[in-house]
Amino acid sequence: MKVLIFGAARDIVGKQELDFPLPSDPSVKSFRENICSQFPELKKLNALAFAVNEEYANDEDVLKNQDVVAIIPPVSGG
Amino acid sequence: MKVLIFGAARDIVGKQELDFPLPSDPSVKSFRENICSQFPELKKLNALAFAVNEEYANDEDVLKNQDVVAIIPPVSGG
Amino acid sequence: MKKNIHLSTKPLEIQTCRDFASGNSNGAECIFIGTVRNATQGNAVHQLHFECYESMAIKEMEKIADQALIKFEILTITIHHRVGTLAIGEIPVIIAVGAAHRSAAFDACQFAIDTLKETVPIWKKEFFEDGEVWVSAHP
Amino acid sequence: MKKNIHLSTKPLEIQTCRDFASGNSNGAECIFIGTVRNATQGNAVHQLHFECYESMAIKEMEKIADQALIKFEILTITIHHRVGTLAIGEIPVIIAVGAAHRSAAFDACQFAIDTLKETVPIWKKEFFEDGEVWVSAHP
Repeated sequence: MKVLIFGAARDIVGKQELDFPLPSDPSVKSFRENICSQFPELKKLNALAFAVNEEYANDEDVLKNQDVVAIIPPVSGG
Repeated sequence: MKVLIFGAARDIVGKQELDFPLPSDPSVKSFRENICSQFPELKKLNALAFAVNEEYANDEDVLKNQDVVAIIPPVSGG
Repeated sequence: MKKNIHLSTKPLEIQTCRDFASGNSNGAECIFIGTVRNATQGNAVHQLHFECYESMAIKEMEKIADQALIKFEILTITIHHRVGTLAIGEIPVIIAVGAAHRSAAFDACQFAIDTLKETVPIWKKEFFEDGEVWVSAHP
Repeated sequence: MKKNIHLSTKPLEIQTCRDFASGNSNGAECIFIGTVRNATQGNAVHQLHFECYESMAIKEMEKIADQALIKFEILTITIHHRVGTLAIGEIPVIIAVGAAHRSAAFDACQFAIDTLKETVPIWKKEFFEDGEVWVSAHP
């Protein structure tokens, strides 16, 4: 899976983009747990949302290999 | 008293300005009654407010000869 | 300058209002712009004419600005009103509010236009193809 | 044109937003302008940097405009957001709403900026004399 990383999360991961293996349980929740265990600083953010193919995703949504996942720290536009 | 007349009221009275005698009871209420009996069409307006020396007046306010009274039909600015 | 009040026979300018409303402590500006609509209750409006009781209108606009500065956490307020004859699309009124935070800017701007329409001695006559009418004057 | 959405690295222009928002059926326009404040919680801000997830940010801004057009009796809505580095006083966001009546214009404009700040994937970093911070990222 292609993973895009923005803002404070990008500073933690150190990269704007990652190739990440599809979790054996391919839910967003499982992806969240995997990425947070690899980069524990992500847990210190106020909140962490995920988008799949440019739409906000729920924990129970199922990921596929060709999905583009985005890690979305608290937004602060405007 | 100098009386200024605006908007729909001016169209009824036919003048922008009148000299009007101080009523024997010099209240705004009494002035209202006098001016409305002289120009009965004023009673057909949605509302009629009065200002004395550029401030909105109440019925019980007392008029003096040197006051400038304004007849204020419903405002519609903006 | 905290407030700026203006009655004008010339076209109103948004940038002029913003220049008064903006400042480096502002994070938010809310601007209300009234425009002359091409119809009222289905009747085509050709033009509008605004007349005012100038000295009192300015006093009442000043009162609105003062009240807004007390009631809401805002930094600046500008109220400009046009008088005379206006064509469709022209601007009778601009209210610009500057504040540190947006909700105060919205609330003060809405308070100012709502109050202006209730208290400021300005009268609008609408011209239709077949006549003219003082707005809100008659039931 | 009912809605106009724009993400730009160049300075935003109020007149451009008004040009989209205005029309002869409008009687009211409400414009919200965000500006870069010179301080946050007492700390002097030198500049801001906005980054965005561009394709998704545009989708989310489109959604806000569509929702506003459904929820409120408005005729037009324009949402322009700036990205990149901004100095004090510069404009990160302009939202302009045109409507026949003012309360819908105010409500839709406030809805749009409130929702934008909750949903649109744009991130703001504040630069102080002694450091920088992603706004709202950490408790």
